[in-house]
Amino acid sequence: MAERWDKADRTRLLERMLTIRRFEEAVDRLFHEQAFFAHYHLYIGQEATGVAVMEALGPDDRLATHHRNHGHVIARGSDPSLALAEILGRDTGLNHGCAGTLHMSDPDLGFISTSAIVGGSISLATGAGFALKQADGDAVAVGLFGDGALEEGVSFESLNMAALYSLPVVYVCENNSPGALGSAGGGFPTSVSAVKDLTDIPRTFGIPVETVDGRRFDEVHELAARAVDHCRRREGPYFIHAVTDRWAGSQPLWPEMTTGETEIARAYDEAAIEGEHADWFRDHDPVLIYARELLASGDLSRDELAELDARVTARIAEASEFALAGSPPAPESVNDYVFA
Amino acid sequence: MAERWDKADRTRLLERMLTIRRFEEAVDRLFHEQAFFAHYHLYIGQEATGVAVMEALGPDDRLATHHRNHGHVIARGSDPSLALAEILGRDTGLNHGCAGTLHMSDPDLGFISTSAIVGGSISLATGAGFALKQADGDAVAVGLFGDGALEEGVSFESLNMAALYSLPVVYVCENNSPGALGSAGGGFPTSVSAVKDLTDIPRTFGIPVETVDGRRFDEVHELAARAVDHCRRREGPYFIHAVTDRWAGSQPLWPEMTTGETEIARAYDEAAIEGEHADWFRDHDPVLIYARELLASGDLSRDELAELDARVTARIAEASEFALAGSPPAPESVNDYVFA
Amino acid sequence: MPTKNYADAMLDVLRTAMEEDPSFVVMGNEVLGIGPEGAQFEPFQREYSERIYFPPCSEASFAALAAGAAMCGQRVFAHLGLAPFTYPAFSSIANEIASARTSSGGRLDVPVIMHMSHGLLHGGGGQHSETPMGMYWNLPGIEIVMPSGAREVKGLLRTAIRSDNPTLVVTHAFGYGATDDVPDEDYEIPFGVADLRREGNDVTLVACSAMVGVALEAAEQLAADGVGAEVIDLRTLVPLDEAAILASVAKTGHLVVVDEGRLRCGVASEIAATVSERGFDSLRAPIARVARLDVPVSASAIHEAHISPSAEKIVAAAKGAVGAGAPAASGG
Amino acid sequence: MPTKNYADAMLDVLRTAMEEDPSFVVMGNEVLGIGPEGAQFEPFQREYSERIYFPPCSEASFAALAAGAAMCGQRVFAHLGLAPFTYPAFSSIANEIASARTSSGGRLDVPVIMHMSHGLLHGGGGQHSETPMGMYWNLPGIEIVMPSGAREVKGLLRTAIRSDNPTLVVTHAFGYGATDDVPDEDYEIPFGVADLRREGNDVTLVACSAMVGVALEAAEQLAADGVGAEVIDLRTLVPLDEAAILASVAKTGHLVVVDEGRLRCGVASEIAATVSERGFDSLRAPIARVARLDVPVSASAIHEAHISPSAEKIVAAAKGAVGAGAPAASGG
Ligand SMILES: Cc1ncc(C[n+]2csc(CCOP(=O)(O)OP(=O)(O)O)c2C)c(N)n1
Ligand SMILES: Cc1ncc(C[n+]2csc(CCOP(=O)(O)OP(=O)(O)O)c2C)c(N)n1
Ligand SMILES: [Mg+2]
Ligand SMILES: [Mg+2]
Repeated sequence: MAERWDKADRTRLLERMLTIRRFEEAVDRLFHEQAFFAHYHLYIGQEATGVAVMEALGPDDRLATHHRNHGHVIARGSDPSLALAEILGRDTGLNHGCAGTLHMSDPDLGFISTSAIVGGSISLATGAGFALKQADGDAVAVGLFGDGALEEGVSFESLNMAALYSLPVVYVCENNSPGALGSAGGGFPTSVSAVKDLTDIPRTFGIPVETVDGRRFDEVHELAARAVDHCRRREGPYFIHAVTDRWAGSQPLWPEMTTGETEIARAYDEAAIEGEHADWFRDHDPVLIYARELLASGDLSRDELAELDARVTARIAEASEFALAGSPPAPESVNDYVFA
Repeated sequence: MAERWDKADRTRLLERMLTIRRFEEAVDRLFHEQAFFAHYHLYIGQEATGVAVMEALGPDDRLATHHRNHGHVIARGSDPSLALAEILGRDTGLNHGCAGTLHMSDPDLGFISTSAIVGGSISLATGAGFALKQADGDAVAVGLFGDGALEEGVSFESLNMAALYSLPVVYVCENNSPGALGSAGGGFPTSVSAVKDLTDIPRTFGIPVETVDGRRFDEVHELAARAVDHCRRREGPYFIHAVTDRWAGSQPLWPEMTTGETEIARAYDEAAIEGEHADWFRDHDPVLIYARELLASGDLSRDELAELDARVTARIAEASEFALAGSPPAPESVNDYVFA
Repeated sequence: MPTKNYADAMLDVLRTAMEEDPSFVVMGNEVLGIGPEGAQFEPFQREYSERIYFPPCSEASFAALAAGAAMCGQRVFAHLGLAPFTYPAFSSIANEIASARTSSGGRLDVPVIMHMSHGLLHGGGGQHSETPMGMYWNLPGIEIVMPSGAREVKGLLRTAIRSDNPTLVVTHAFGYGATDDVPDEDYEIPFGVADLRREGNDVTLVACSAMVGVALEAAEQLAADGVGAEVIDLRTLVPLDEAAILASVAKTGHLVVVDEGRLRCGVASEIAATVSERGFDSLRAPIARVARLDVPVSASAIHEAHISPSAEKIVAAAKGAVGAGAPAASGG
Repeated sequence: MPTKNYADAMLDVLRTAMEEDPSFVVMGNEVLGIGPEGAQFEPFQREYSERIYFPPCSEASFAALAAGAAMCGQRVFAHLGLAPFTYPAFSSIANEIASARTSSGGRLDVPVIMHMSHGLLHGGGGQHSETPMGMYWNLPGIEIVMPSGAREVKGLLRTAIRSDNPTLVVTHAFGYGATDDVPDEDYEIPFGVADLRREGNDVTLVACSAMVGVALEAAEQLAADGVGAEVIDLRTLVPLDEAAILASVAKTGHLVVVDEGRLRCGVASEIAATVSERGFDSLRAPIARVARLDVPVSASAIHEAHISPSAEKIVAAAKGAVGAGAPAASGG
């Protein structure tokens, strides 16, 4: 599949991943600068999955994401300024400040409601698939969720219904807790399941499923394209199990920049990789992995990479400025959003 | 296993099955005589399963049954007079008339709350198993439910928890809708599941499961005894999938005595079996199947069978009289039952 | 005018929706209840079999499915069953549906139609006899519709299907067979407009759903005793026609609120609280609530009667109110 | 007296229960909230690791599991999480737990302890900021406990654990760190006894949970303006101390009900309705409710403030009430 991408494509894809990374770093920074207050979840470590899935979709496809949504919204192409303004609760944000970090969505790009209730996005995406199947065309629905969602009853019910009605839904389970599987470690960063392999769950309902290394853009994209194609051909749902190590900063309940902000030099300079998280930077950081591929294939020089990073960093700085400059919504405006 | 039972045992077991049958016939009769009003569910056709499961239990075991509970309560040994009085809403009933047909339970015999919410008994039985595991002793919990319960999310969650915590719960799925599996026929008498074989569901969670012919006492008992033993040895949950054809009278939403009241002569007189439901009487009626076995083994003569039937019929007539003679509860008494 | 029962009225509307919207879908088991009216569904089912779904017993996912489809512009009439069967779907309704539009900052509509049956299912006991409108009304973001008869079923359901908001249409479990004069043609009853079903000068009876009939019965008895009762059918709880209630209380000075739901934090509580805030100066006597007693429903018919509102209880409450207050300006 | 926060107070009681009942179990994730107080759980967790369970994200089955265990005599303290996470468990709570004793004809007790956190989770938006007590109070069969401070947390939780009934203990999501003087020794606060937190002659402020503190703050401000406010902490909704409310209103003639929950069919509605029925003759002015506005919670801090009760809003409502009514017999 790799030959499918030319240099421009691959640069664009790396840029997207890096945009997510820099965006999430900005979110964390702004939180610690008290520019907003809320319990938030960062997408760091999962960028390759989000970008690959979005790349496999078309403009008419519909999506439901969950509490870890920032990366999905940016990967789909939303304006980082509007997204950041939303997280900061500004009227200029994607959702006039009503969504914040947990519920951010961009309906113009096909997002339906973003649910921060574990299991919610599976159930809503199933409904989107129902509507799309009923409609003419070949659009598909995508449900994005974590491994924890497979502990909620509604997820089992939804998979059953999708299989029964042969709905065009691509289920994307981003399993960032593989170590916790089967154990009951306590707290959020864990999937507490007696199921030995989470793919047994969709398989029970006869839904085709495949596990993929969530760190690797090409692998995820290849699978996502196949899954989307399966759904476009109206052959029923498909389940993607994308596994990544949990980024250390998301181990605690409130994210911490334990790994520091990403130095792009780690993509080529072994010496820059050191300390407690060296492993992660070397083997698990999907952005660096992809950057290294581009360097290796000659698609990008070190200078070009640095330039790209500078561009993205500037873009996010601009987004921060935009977000901070926005005003909060008018107090009474909340009344306008309840009913159509 | 058959040699385990002597003549007295087997006669007692047949008597129990026949008691359920005559009890259910009385319920139907009393409904049509307008002795009570409620939407009720009969256990006809499943008697062998209920009696076999109860026979495998000890006095300290705990049980949770569901909307199709009459047979379970009688099989466990509750007084048919008190049970019938309950269905008729009398103060003399097992639950002072508060439970009626849907919620009848007999806490003295180990029943916890009877849930008429599909999936409820699975979830409550899981809790009973949790308590019994924590306690000393080797008592087990039993959850009785229909195939439809495996459509509810809470059932998946509960199986997961039972497997995770290795709880001593015997799950008894009485699948009386095998023909409907995988189809979406509409209405209640159906399991609407994409799962090809319902046993795949417990298997997903690593719960041992076996399918058994729910018409055959010996087979169900053998499996139930094994399952109970497994739980007594604290080896985790066990799942029994007992399959019976749906009794024609339970096909419609409101039961109908389509097969007529059971003529015991059908156990030995081929000629007595005729009409639309001849198949069922010949091959599927678990009471007649067991009676035939007793006749064949010489445990019972035809006269003894007739006598047994007369005794049971008289017992149920007495129960009807008792039930009809009871007064309804005092109106205000409902206030006494809310809080301890 | 033709006589139709609730089931006919519902089918009239569902048929129109099927005809005018090729993506309209009906999903649910026992859409017309578990009584004999269920059979009326069959011709409809045959005619539109491709757009009628009998979902698994999976209320949570099925409600969310309808909502997810609605977010993509499709209208699904989702019959969730008896009110207690909506409880497994409570998170889908409360967490996913009610707040979705607000959470999107007004960028996403959720025009889902949810239908359920409420009320005493005789002998149904604690898990089949719910009238949980207090709970649902405590949840902003959903329009709540409680038709009192077949005519209202038709007009209000029509409005619900056309609404761009989530609607919860609640009919009485034992009402499917109740008849009314119902026009054949298509019509809408607007939301938020209460119906003054009977005029009177002495006491206002506010009710919804099946309790409107019971209140009218009570009003007859009261009239025989010289008490003029005004009967208001709320028709929708969200939006609420506060003006109609306040205007009536301003006239009568006495208020009895009748509700089949439970007393505490129920519909009757809300109406009483609203009037005690905004209509206080009109009140000449304590407000009385006639609602289900604050205990779970027992399966016993005797208990059912004891805890439920009735014409007799309404009459007693109304007489108590009128007797307790200052004499009405003009006798009823 | 030692100073303790909610988390300390809860741990005091959980520790006692662990010691005196070898079958007592604690089940839940983030039992002490998602804030820094969560860390206080760790020593407790190490000490009683065999009887502390971190269940899957399966609220429905986990609540039912606790109830099923309770039906067998075991006491499980089940922390269901934030209030919105109890919605997936709503059927277990409403259908299985609330009505079980009634359905058994009084033959089965269900001494389960359910705990959840309510209230505005700043920036949490529509799915993390629920105060659904109106909904739960509409459901008979469950004792509902809403401690207003660490002292109440300790005494009321102790009573809840000893109760033979299902109890729903509701603490504020942002309260775990709030401190109080709390005795080290074991004590119970009885259910159904409201606490008169401040005396006053002009207006009664009824509140529960975190709103008690806000009402006290408002009372201070009112005092500065010469209005004497009486503040009642309900402590439990079920059972409700109606007598305390009525006695206070009999004295002051004016009532403001404060509730963090939503306006419609909420706690404030129920208190207002009860007084409009049973304390009408004491009232000299309209009752005022200061509750969350009837809209879903948005994640915006500005919206949060706009829709939530505050001392300022209470002061305004109290002054409105006192100004509207006849002058108080004795100025505050
Ligand atoms: C119904 C419900 N219960 C509990 C929570 C609290 N919660 C928030 S995130 C989370 C863990 C989710 O894990 P997973 O689905 O694997 O997603 P991840 O955060 O790992 O990406 C939990 C339990 C919730 N949001 N909804
Ligand atoms: C949550 C819920 N949804 C719907 C119902 C209505 N209902 C009553 S019985 C039934 C079918 C149950 O089928 P199954 O579990 O196979 O039991 P069976 O009656 O066949 O023994 C349904 C859907 C219910 N009681 N609870
Ligand atoms: Mg995860
Ligand atoms: Mg069945």
